[in-house]
Formats: sequence, C-alpha cells, structure tokens
Amino acid sequence: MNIFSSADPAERLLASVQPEAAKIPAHIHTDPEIYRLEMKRVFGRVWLFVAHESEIPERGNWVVRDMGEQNVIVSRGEDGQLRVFLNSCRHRGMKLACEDRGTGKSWRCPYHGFTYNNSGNFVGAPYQREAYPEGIDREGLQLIEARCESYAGLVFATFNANAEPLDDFLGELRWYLDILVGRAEFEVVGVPQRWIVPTAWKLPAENFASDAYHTVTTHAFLAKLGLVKGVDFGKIGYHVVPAGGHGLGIGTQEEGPWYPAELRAEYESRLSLDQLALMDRIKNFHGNVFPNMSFLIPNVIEIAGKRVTGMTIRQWQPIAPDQIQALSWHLVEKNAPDWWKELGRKTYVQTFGSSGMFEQDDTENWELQTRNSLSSLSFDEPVLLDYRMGMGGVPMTDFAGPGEVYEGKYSEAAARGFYRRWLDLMLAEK
Amino acid sequence: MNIFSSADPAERLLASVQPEAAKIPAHIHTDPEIYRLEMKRVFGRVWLFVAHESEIPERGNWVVRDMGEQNVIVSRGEDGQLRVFLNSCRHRGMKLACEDRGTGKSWRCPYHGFTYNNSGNFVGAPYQREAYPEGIDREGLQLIEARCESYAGLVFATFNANAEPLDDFLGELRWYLDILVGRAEFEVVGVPQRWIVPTAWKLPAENFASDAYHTVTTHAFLAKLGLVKGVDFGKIGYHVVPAGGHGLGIGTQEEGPWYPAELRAEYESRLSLDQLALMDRIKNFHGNVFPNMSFLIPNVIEIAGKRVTGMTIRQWQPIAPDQIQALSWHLVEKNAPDWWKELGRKTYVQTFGSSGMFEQDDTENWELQTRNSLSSLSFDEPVLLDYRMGMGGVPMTDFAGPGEVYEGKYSEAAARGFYRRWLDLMLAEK
Amino acid sequence: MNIFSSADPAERLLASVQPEAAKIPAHIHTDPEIYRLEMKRVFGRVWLFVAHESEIPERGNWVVRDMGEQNVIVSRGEDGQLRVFLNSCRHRGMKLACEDRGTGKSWRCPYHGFTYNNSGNFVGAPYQREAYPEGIDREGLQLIEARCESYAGLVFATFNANAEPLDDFLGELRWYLDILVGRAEFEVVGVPQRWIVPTAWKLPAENFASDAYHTVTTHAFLAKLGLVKGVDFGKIGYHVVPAGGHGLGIGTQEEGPWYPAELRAEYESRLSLDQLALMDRIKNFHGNVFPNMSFLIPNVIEIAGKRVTGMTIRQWQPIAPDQIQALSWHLVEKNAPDWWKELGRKTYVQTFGSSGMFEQDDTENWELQTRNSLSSLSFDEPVLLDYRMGMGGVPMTDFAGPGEVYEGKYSEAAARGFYRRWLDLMLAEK
Amino acid sequence: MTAVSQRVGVPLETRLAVEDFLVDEALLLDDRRFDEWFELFTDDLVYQAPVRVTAKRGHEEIVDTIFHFDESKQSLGLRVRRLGTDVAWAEDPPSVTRHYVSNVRVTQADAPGELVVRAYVLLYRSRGDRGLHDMISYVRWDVLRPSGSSFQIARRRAVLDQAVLGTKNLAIFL
Amino acid sequence: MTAVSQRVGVPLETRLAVEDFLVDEALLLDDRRFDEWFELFTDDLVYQAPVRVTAKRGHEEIVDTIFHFDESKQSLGLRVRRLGTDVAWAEDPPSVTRHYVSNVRVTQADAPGELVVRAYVLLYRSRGDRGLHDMISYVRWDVLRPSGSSFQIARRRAVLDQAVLGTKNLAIFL
Amino acid sequence: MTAVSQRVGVPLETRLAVEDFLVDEALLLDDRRFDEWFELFTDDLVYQAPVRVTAKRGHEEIVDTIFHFDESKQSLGLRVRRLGTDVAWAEDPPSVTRHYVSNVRVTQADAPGELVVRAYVLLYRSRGDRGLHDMISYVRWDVLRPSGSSFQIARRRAVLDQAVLGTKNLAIFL
Ligand code: FES
Ligand code: FES
Ligand code: FES
Ligand SMILES: [Fe+3]
Ligand SMILES: [Fe+3]
Ligand SMILES: [Fe+3]
Repeated sequence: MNIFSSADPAERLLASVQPEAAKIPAHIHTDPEIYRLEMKRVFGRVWLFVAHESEIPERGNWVVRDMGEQNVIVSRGEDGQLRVFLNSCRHRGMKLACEDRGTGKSWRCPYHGFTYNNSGNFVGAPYQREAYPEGIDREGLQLIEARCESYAGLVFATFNANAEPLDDFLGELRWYLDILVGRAEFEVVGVPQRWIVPTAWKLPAENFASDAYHTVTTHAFLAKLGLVKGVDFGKIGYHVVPAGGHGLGIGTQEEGPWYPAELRAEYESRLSLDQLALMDRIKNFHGNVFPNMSFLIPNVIEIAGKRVTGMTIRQWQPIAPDQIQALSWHLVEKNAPDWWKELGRKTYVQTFGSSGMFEQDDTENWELQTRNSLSSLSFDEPVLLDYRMGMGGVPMTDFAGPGEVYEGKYSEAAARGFYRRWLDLMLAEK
Repeated sequence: MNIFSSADPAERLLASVQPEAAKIPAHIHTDPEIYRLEMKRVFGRVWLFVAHESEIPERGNWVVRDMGEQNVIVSRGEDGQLRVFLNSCRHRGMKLACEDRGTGKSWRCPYHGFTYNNSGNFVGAPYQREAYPEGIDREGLQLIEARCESYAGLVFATFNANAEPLDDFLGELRWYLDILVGRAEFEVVGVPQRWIVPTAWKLPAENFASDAYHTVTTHAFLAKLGLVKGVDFGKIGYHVVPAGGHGLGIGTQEEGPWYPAELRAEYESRLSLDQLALMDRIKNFHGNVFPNMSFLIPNVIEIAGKRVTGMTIRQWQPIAPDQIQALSWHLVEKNAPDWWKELGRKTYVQTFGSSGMFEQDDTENWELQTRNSLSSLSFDEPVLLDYRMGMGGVPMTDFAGPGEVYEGKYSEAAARGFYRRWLDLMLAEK
Repeated sequence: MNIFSSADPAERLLASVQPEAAKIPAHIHTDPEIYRLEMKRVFGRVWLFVAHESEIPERGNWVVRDMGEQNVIVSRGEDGQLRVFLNSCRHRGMKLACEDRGTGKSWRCPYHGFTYNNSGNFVGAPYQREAYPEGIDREGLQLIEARCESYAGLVFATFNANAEPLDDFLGELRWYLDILVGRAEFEVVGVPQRWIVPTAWKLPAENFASDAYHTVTTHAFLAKLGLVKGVDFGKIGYHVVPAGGHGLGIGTQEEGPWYPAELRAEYESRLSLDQLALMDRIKNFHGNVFPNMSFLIPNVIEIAGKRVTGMTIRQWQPIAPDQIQALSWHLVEKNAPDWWKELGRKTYVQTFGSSGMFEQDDTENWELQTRNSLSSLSFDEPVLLDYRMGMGGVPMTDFAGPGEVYEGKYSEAAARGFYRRWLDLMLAEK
Repeated sequence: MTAVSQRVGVPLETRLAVEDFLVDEALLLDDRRFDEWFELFTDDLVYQAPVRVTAKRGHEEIVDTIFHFDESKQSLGLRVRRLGTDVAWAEDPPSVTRHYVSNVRVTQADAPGELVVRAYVLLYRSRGDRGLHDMISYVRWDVLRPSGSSFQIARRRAVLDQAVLGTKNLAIFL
Repeated sequence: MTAVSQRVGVPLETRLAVEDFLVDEALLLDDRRFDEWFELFTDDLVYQAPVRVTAKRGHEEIVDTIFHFDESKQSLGLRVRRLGTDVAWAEDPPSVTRHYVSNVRVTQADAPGELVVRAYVLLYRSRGDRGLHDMISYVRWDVLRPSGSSFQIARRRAVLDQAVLGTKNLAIFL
Repeated sequence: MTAVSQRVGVPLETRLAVEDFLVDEALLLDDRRFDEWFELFTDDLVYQAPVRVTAKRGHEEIVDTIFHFDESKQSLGLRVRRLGTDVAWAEDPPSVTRHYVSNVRVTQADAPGELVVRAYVLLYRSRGDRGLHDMISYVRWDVLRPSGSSFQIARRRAVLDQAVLGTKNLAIFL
C-alpha cells in the first residue's frame, strides 16, 4: 500500500506514524501539506511561548512575536495585565506594530490611522463621522486577542478558546520549570538573538527534549579541548518524560553547586528541598516545552579554572516546512553578582546562540536531516526513522520529581512522547 | 464550521467573501489555490491592459508584456492593426521575442528558426522540406492570438473568445477615461518603470479604486511639508462606482484649472461640457480598471509657487500570490509646451513610480497587509477585513457622470464593487 | 472540457499527452503535481545513471550523487563490488557523507555516531549497551540499498525492486553505447562540472535525444566563425529510436576517422566491424538514456588545422519543477596520447560544460521554454507543443544497428518515443 | 561614457581624497544622516537615474527620457525633508543599508578643477524579519567640484543594473 | 561612532599599510589559516558583535548588552582551537567564505600610535549543493596597534546589518 | 598560493597603476567591449578556472585537472569572436554584469618585471524580468607584465567559490 497515495494527510499520518513502535516517517518533517495542517492543529491548539515577563516589565511595554504563522503583539496594559493581540489592524489588516518592541498606550495604524489602546479597544479613526455616516462599529473593531497566561515568568498564549488552563498544559513539567526559571527572579539579558535556520521545526525540539545521546559525537570537541573529562559528559543523570509531549534531560555531577553562593538564599526561598537537592547536582539541564520552546543550562565547563555555564531559552519558530526563525534568549538571575552575569553572558555566547560552538554543530545536523526528509517524500513507502533508544528501560520509583523518569540520560522516550502528543493533535478534528 | 476544511477553493470563497456585508477574508490575497484559480477565472476571462498606443506608433513596432501569467507580444502589423500574440513559438514553446521591445516585420525563433510575420502567420522554417516530408502544417502553426481592442489610446487584450466587447467591459467608466486620457492626445514618456513589489495584486488595485481615505494618514507628510493645506486634501470630491468592478475617486478644488492654457482648445474639442467642467475642478483623480490597471492624476501640489502634477497609469502584474511586477507609465499631452512636459515628468518621478514619495508609503502598507494575509491562513475561521466605510451614504442624483456617485471621497463602496465582480468571476464555471 | 479541472494529474495527462499525434502539452514541464508524480513514477521506477566506474576505481572509493530527489552514496566495497546506498542514517536520517567523495571502509554519522561499513551493514554505535538495554537491531539498521548494475563502465541504480535487468532496460541502445564508451577504456577527467540551470529536466533530455535540427539555428555561430562548412552540419546522418524511450542522433562524414591512430587497435578489439565502420564515419554523436542521462561527441570542428572534439556525458538532475542541477563529465580514452587528452579537454571546455559555447545557447532556450511552460498552466486548454518533425519518414532496412533508424538527422521521432515511455510510466500504478 | 583610454590622470592626493569623500558619503547615507549628506551637493545639482530596458546587443539599453530619480537640489531637498518628518512610513522602521563603493576611477573633467568620478556601487538593503536582503547594483558617474578642504557633488548619474528592479521601492538614495 | 568630520588624517604609507593588513587578514580567514589569523590579535583583545533590533527612527537600533560575539583573546582562542579538531562538524566540510573589504577609513585614535579603522565587509558564504549563498553585511570598527612591520588588532566591533540573521549560524568569523 | 608573509612590496605608483588597470578591465567587460578587453592579454596567455569540490577539511578542494575555463589566447579569441556575431543567443539580450574588484594585493613575481596580482571579484549578473540576480564570487590570481604605459595579463587563475555554480552558464568572463 502506498501511504502517500492517500489524499488526506491525516490518513497518511495515521498509517505511518507509530510513536510507541518508535517508528517516525522522515517525510513528516517537510511535507508541505503536513506543515499546513500543523499550523492549525498543533500551533492553533496549544499554548505557545511568547515572551519572558522581564522583557515587558513596565506598563505600556510591548514586544512583537510570532505564534506559529501569526504575528502578535505581547503587551503589558495600563492595568499591568499581559495581553496578546494579533498584530493586524481590524480595518484592512495592516500591521499595527512594525518594530520589534516599544512602549506606549496605543497603536495607530500607519495605513488609515485607526487607533487601538493597549487593552485592545478601538479608540478612533480620522474623520470618523464623514467616513462612517452610520457610525463606526467600535465593538466589531476590537483587536483579535489571544488567551494569555504565564508561569514562573514565562508568558504563553493561545488562540484556542477551548485550550485547558496553562497550568494543566504544563502539568508535571512545572516541577522542573520551577528549578529552571522559578528558583530565582530571572531577567532576559538584552534581547533574543534571532537567525534563520534551514531546518524543520520538530528536529531541534526533539533534540532538546530527548537527545542527550548526541553529545558524545556531535559535541565531541568538548572533550578534545579538555573542557570536560571524557566524552560521556551527557550520560549520567536522568531522562524525564512528563505527560503532554514535553521532555527533558538532567545531567548530574556530585562536586556540589557551581552557582554563586550569594544566590543560595533566594533559591531556598523558592524551591522545595527536593528541588534544591536536584539543583545542587545539576551539571546540564535541557528540555522542550511542547511544541517548540526549548530551554537549557549548558553543560558546566571549566574555563580558566572556573566552573561556568550560561542559561538560555529558545524558540524554534516555523516559517516554512524546511525553515525556522531561531530565537535564543540568555537569562540570568536578577540578583546575581556582576562577575557571574558577565561570565554567564560570555559563556552563553560562546556555547549557544548564533555563534555558539555547540549550536553550530546542532544546526548542521538539523539542516541535513531536513534535506534527507525532503527527499524521502518520493519513495512509495515512508523512510522510517528509529526512536527505539532506551526502550525496555524501567522508570525510577524513588525519584523526587513527577513524570516518567529514567536513570541515565541516553534514551528517546521523551521523543516518543513528543510524537504521540503531536500525532494526537494532528488527528483531532477541532 | 471550518471554511478552510472545504477542499474546493471556490466553495471556501462562497462561504466567506461577502462584498455587500463589507466583509472580505484576508486569506484571499495569498492563498495559493485562490491565486491559481484567479489566473484562470479572472485574468483568463476579462480584458487586460497591455499598452498605450503611443508605445507602438509605427507599423512593425512591438512591445512585450504580461497578461496574468502569459507573456505576450503587443504588435502593430504592417496593416497598422494592433495584434496581441502569445510570446511562445508554436513549435516547442521557446520565446519569440526575448527583448522588451522592437521593430520588424517578423519574429524568428532562436531555437529552431521557425519564423512568423507580425500578422501571426507562420512563414517558414529552415530545411522545411527535409524536416517535414509530409509538408508543414502552416495553419496549425499560426501564433496563438488574443483579442485586442483599444479605447482612448489604451490597448486591452483577452484570451477569452466569449468576452463582451471592450466598450461594454469598460461601460460607465468610459466617461471618466475620456477625461483621463481622452481629453487630449497623450504619449508615454520613455518606457514604464518596472520593479518587484512583495504584495498581493488586489491590494494596490483596491487602493487606487477606492481608497482616498488613506491619504490622511499614509501621506500625511504632504501637509507636514506644507505642500498642501491640511491633511484632508483627499476628502473633498466624489467617490465613483461604475458598474463592472471598476472604481475611482475624484478630488476637486475650486481655484480653477492648473493645466497649461495652450491645451485648453484640444480639451474642448474632445470633451463634453460636463466633462470639461469636471476637468477644470480636478485636484486629484485616481481609479482602477478592473482587475489590475490603475490610473492617477496625483494631487496637485505647489512646488516653487507652481501648481503641478504628473500623470501616471500603472499595472499591478501578479507574478506570485504575494508578489507583483509593478509597471508605472508616465503620460503627458503630446501637444503640451516643453516646460509642462519637463515639470510633469519631474513631479511624477518625485511623487509616484519606483522612487515616488507617495508610492513608497503605499508599498509599505501593501507588503505588510500581504504578510498578515499569509498568516491568516492558519486560523480555523477567516480573519475578516472591514470594508464598511461609506455604507449608508446616498448616491448623488445630480452628478453629470454615469455610475453610482457619492459626494465626498471617503468611502469603500468601489472596493465592495471590486470584490463583488471578483467573486462573481471566481465562482463562474466557464 | 477543461483538462485542468480534473483533480487527478494522471487523468489530466491521459487527456492531453499524445505522443503518436506529436502533441505534447507545455504544462507538463512545470506543473508541480506532475513533478511530484514524476519523482515517484519515473525516477522511482527506472534505472538512473549515477557514476562512471573510473570515478571510484579502488576499493573503498565512493562518490555522492542524486537519484531524482534521493541523495545516495555510490561506493566500491572492500570486495570490489559497486553498491549504492541512500545517504541517510538509519537512526534519525542525518547524512552519512557530507562531502562529494572519499575513500574509506565505513561511514560514521556525525549526529550520534552510528557507523556503517561500505557493504551497508551497521557496525556499531557509542555506548550501545547503555543506550539499547534490549540490544540494538543490527539487521533493522542496514543502510537502505538501491540495486546497482553497470554497462560499459556506466553505473546505474534503481530503488525499484521489480525493475527489469539493466541490460533489458538499455536494450537496443547498448549497440550504440558500445561505440560511445565501450570502444575503449575510458576515464573521467577530474570531476563533473556542476551548476544550476533554470530549466525543466525533460527539455535538455529531449534535446539530446532527438534534436539535431536546432543546430542550424541555435548554433549558427559555428558556421559564422568558419569552424564548420555550412549551417547544416547537423543534417547528414542517422536519427535513431531504440525501444524504451532512449534516443540518439549520429552525424556522419566521409573524410575518415579523426581519432588518434594509436587507439585504433583498442577500438578493433572491442567493436564489431559494423560498429567500427560507423565509428569511423562519426562527425557528431548525441543521445539520451531515458530519462535524464545524455551523452555527446560534439561535432568535430577544425581548430588550428586539427580536427578535434571532446566527449561528454551529462545528467539533468531535477531539483525543482523548473530547475535542474546539471552534471557534465568529460571522458577520454585512458590509453590515448597526451596531446589528444590535452586537446580533447580544451575542446570540451570550449564547446560544452558550464562555459561551453554550444551549451550556453542551449541553456538559454531551455530556460525560456520553461518560463513559457509555467505560464501555459493558466489556460483552460493546454498549449500543445509540436513534435511532428520527420513524421511519415520510412525507417531504414539496411542499417547495421538496432532500433528504428532514419536516414537524415532532422526528426522528432525519438522525442515522440521519449514521451510515450514517459506517459506509460506516469500512468502506471505500481 | 568616458572611454577607458582617453583618461587624464590626477594627482595621487586628489585621488585618495576623492576615495575618502565617497566613503564618507556612503557612511552618511548608511547612518541616515541625510541632512549632512544633503550638504554635499551643489546648488546646481543634477541627480538622475535613467531607466534600463532589456535590448538586443547593439540596441539602446538606457532610456534617457524617463528616470528612477530626476532631481534638482530643490527636489532632493524635499525628499530629505520628508525623511525628517515622523510620518515617512516607508522607511520607518528604516531599511538597514550598506553602500559598498568600489572600482573607483578619478579623472579630470573638461571644466577646470572639476573631476569626473566613476564608481561601482553595490547597495545592500536588509529587509523584513526573514533574513532576506536586496542587492542593488549600479555604476555611478559623479562630477565633483573642490569645496574647501573637500568636494561637492554637482552631477550624479546612477545607472542601475536591472531592467526590472528587485527591490520594493527606491525609498533610499543611490 | 566617529563623526565623519572630526577625523584626523594619517600618513599615506600608514593608510596603504592598513589596507594591505585588512586584505591579508581576509585571506587568512578565507583560506582558513585560523592559527595565523589568531596571531593578529593583541592579548587584551575585545572582539564584539552586538545584536541589532528593528526600531523606529530615532530609537535604539543596536543592543549593546547582548552579542553575537563577545570574545576575549582567550575565548577566541578556544573557537580557533575547536576548528583545529577533527570533530568541528559545523564547518567540516567548511563553508567557502570570501570577505569583501571596502569603504576603508583610517584615522588616528586617541591613544598615541593607535589607529581607528572603519571598514565595510560583505561576507559571501557559499552553501550546499543547490548553488545558493548567504551574504552577510556588516560595518567593522577596529583599533589597530603597530607591531613590528605590521599591526595587531586590539579591538574589533562588528555591527551586522540584519536584525534577523539570514545565515544558519556564525560558525565563521567577522 | 603565495603565503601572506613572503610578499615583496611594490612601488606605490605601480600598485595604484595596477588597481586602475583592474578597474578599467572590469569596465571593458561590463560595457561588453570584448575586443578591447581581448587586447589586454599576452599571446602566451594561460587563463584557467579550476573546478571546486566539497571536501572535508584538509582534503583537496580544487581539482586542477578539469576546468570551467581552460583558455589560450587563441581559444579565448574564439569566444570573443563568437560574441561578435549576431547569433550568440546565450548573451543576446545580454546579462547586465558588474565586476566588483576588491581586496587587491600586488607583489613582485619571480620573473623580473612581472607582477602577481591577487584580487577578490564579486560578479553581479542581473537575470530575467523578475528582479533576480546571480552573485558569482571568486578569487583571481593574475600575472601582469608591463606593456607601454600599462600592463598585459599573461596568466589568470580564477577560483570560483562554489562547488555547484548558482548561475545558468558561464557565458560571461571572469
Ligand atoms: S488597515 Fe489599519 S487603518 Fe486601515
Ligand atoms: S521552439 Fe521555436 S522553432 Fe523550435
Ligand atoms: S542520525 Fe545518525 S546516528 Fe543518529
Ligand atoms: Fe547539541
Ligand atoms: Fe497612496
Ligand atoms: Fe545544442
């Protein structure tokens, strides 16, 4: 049977995507029809990361972001409330905000001057009376607004009125996000770096969610340069599969905490003892919030005798079946000493982000996987990729955190969970 | 109901495009399937502007143009008659004319040398007897010819054998075209400027047909620089909705004519008194010949104490759902004094065309509307654009010209008419 | 009836492609749906040229090539056998070979380090035991292998398990390939030149298979510069239509052989008397192995009193409906004297390949045919191209070689055969 | 165009001063210091960019009766003043531009003291949020007049290398 | 940035020597002789590429708190050493790069003997097997110090011309 | 390739004269004055553009046994004469080209009086009616010989920066 012969892409998926059997067809990464469907059924349904609260601290602050293919304004209103609006004028669809960020009480459309306040209300247009003799429909001209909620400083939004609350969406992952960004007050350093990567969006997502194993090979230079001892720096620790398609990996070390002692008190005030105990053992910490927001505490490395790392969150923003806009934020504890902020920033830039020594190698893999995925479309039978790593492993019973947790980081269980969630969404009619 | 779920694009349109309710879904501008359908059902059905007669004044002159996606040769035959041929050799489809314009009695295909005279007849091929022992099918090798008619120097063509005569197609618009290009003998100055604009083709068309209102905001610089008094220079005048999807706006002033007195006599000899009276009150004059030819007498501005303007016609040639080739011609009265020709040209270049101060701002709007239109594709429900401006207005009864005419230029009635015609064509099977 | 209205591209083809009537619709060259279908039904079914044996002479040598859209490794194993593998890791689809060519016993994937020997067997992965507690499925991780056979040093491959043997696929063409590349031991000079040409892939293929006629016009400069006598240098000779969609043209001259006498003995030892007799009369020799491998002994020209030519084989590798990657190899007899190798190489570079004086003119035609083909999509009825040249001609009965052979080179019979084979494949369900 | 042969050399200092002048002019444009840039032109300025057509070899390629720019000092000033307002939407947010000036050739003009300066300019224009950019290529012929320690531009002729421009507008300067 | 006006000229020899230096530096990069290239920097090197944002005219376009590159001699050395290993996949096979250096302007720095060198750099990067390439445009501000018969680079500030970079990574040097 | 270090300087006049020569040569090409251009080469000319392959670091990237151009004065002349006919379809209508020459480095050759000139060339080629263009990047190594008041080119080696060329043909000169 030629699964490609089916006209309905959803049917094609049902016939070929088998997360539990650990078989994922390569073509799903770049099939244009699947991409169009993803934009609706995945990005149109779930909560999407849009900003960190520290990016818009003051009333009137706003930034422009994308939610899937929708361009939106993430804004803090005069009432201090966070709101997300489609960046599209209700008159004839011009962009209201053409710059990346700003501050103000309202947006005035450059085309015809319709003006909206930052609660999304239409507040006026030039020569309104002459232009609209019957009066203008103020209510009908409200900005299209997405639901907006945040957790531990991470702001999410969705255009799906029926989506579960953000807390439920994040579910078991929250315990780990507490450690990541809840352990202290964090702030974004500057702005996100942004660049275009010729990759399908799911490849970086699955990599951060589930792939500790690639570090042995892809990032072998780390050992070669003596920045870590041994190539298996990504092996010891935990592989975590929270419900809902999220995933993470936690590398551990036993030499004690590497973060500045000054921060200890704040951590204690915000974390449970279990969380704090884990925090102190972290060596690296990576994961993905379904579908396309990833986070990372890069593997602690030794530079000039110091143990350092520079934390990042990132978004794999799809802009085409085989292309994303990568956004990479560097975050640091607001109350950290300056030497740590300086060191963290430099380490982040050196390891991840547009010029990061790790990121470079990753982008190379994703680009070429994407290329091969494209070509797999012309086979009669799908080319099946293999996600069996870690199958047969037994979840831990004595681990403090929630979710399905495995001892040792080499597994693709979280990737299997990612594709299960993805498939469920793709097959669900609204 | 998810209108996007319907497989048939025409059905999707029927369900979402509501010209009379003044609701137009944003996605129609960039949906690839709608674009493909437009190429057949709109550009394949109606008369399309291809040239001004003054571009090919002599027998043997020809220019190369596009009709929707078809590349054509617009030619004046040895008999002086205008003909339009598909620029595609009947042998194996090579282009016959590879340059923009030329003069000659025939075209010789560069691939195998098939030759055609400028009446479209096949006249020979190399080694014909050896190559075609059974003889060559001269009739079968006639160039594919479009119907070609002109009005007031404007040359139109269509590949639709069943299209109504051009006069009927232009209908009520003719009275206004008389004023625009019929009031005197006009000539194209040089050649059209051409450039690529990242916009869907309907956005500039509706703008010229119906949008006087945007000038207040988009072209506010005009008042800022004191080139006009007040930002509402686009307000006073008439909004005209001729039958057939065409549209125009006529700005008026009462300080009397600004054109050179030398031309008065010619105008009088060619216009009715009503037309002449209107001509003398024109301050700006813009419109669109359905589907994608626009015309403009830019708002008269004061430069160095002189009241000047520089007339243009333009074509929004679609080359992709989100991209057009803009062609912008400058026309001037053939018998105008040199100082007027010089001034008109300089004013045209400064205000419109590739570097025009007005055009720049317009292109910006169209580009970003197009971007938002693309993104609207991933919603379940269409994002509806609002065209209610001027609704409830009462047409004038005492206006001299034909069509539905409104006092005051701020209205979207002509845009509603544009989309009604567009929808009728899109839904009509051949 | 609007043949474009049919949803099924195959149906559209059946209704419009008429090889025997010599009518081929222009749109088949660039219709994206037809292209997708071609990738499966043509490039997924037949034997495709991938390399010349001299490119990988030693055990462990390999080159990377494309088969339609599939990127493959063509390798000579430790056992000396030629094998072709999909250049895609069985784990998660990363490319195994990222460079153009190499030598080695195995490939190690840069992403996670899965390693495969050059017989296609999985041989290991890092920390295998930890990563795959249940053991790793060595058999399931065999590289995806294509069938690979060669004829006269030309290496072909196919992913179609049911394809006939290569000998049957080439069939009658073999007699001519013997002359082309079997008459002596040949070697590729350096590597193929590669460049991107904005043409649909079938246009160059039909040109080489069947189009001697274009030389009169397209390559008229040859006569103009006095490099040949008369423009009809492409007229005298034979037009050959072997079964199976292949085609070739053989130009003849009677001034005797132009190749180095030193090679005569080798030719004699490898050719039949008939083949040798024909070889001695060759003036030019061009053809196409269905679907997209072409070959050419360019028309012998006189430079500095010497009669010279430089042989080439090429592949028209589709990368998009309107774009190919052209690969052009120069081949020379391994045992030829150095002066001949030097002269042949210079003549090849001057006449064909990326800067070749002939090739330039050809690419121009193909590009513009492609452009017109794109536009033909928006007609209701297909624009039919004309392939009637040579119809009514009577095949020779006394020609030594196999296939349908016509006296005189001006014919499109081979093109008709090309499209018949193409249509049969396109309409065949697996 | 000045034939390659019939060229009169200029003193080394002049040549280098001209190169500095062109480089500094480019920076003013790319930093969008348009008012300062505007000062570089003489009052009798003629600033033109004719339109190119695709023509057979030996036929007219440049149409000198219609232009992409057709400016006097006054009209150029209007463009600069417009960019000074807060309603010049087209370039707000502005494109990032980079005028790469190379292949500079300086020769004496007929008018005493005047210089004819030919240069190739590759204009990079970054566009949107998709990592795209336009490349606008043209050859420029300037007439420079000494002015104080530097020069002023009395004539500028920019011949663009495309018949159909691959950029959404010329809201920038050549 | 140094205003165009307040610039102090430098001797002709210096100016040409600097141009040669920049051209040779570009060749070292494009030939991927990174070890030799690394020698061109002083030990107190500061090498930064700030991040650009799309902003309204008159608002901050360059964010100087986060960078695409934020290097000391030591961290730059780490990058160079990495490229020396056989596991630097990102650039193996390497991109073919070509650093087109133009619009060079050399002026005296405040510190005696030091030079401020401004240059435009158009970085061509060839990509994949589809005939594609990236074009990375930036302006560079260097501080050069005399060193033997040549110079060393003490400061490098590269301001990229895109807010969203159109290249898959910066596994190359600016 | 000439190592950056082992380079011998040339007199300033020579250096500038060479730059002028390259700039004027580019203009001849871009004005399509091919006959005049052809005169710039010596009778013993060797004009080659080898083929590039994508290779792992440290492996051969340039294949010097096959070429994109492999010309003698005679064969180059044939190409020029062809372009002089009215049937050279490939370039009629011709592409608009612009040869941006930069990163020029002039050094003494071993042969007395001869100069080795290295330059980066970015070749802009405008294509079709869709606002598109190709960018062809290469490094060029010339050997120049003094000839009258100017030079002649005795050797040209152009190394293109792509393994798969992103231009439809090389119906133009490098
Ligand atoms: S589109 Fe915003 S006001 Fe008209
Ligand atoms: S395609 Fe025009 S003659 Fe053959
Ligand atoms: S993709 Fe090759 S080892 Fe994982
Ligand atoms: Fe990684
Ligand atoms: Fe406007
Ligand atoms: Fe040919």
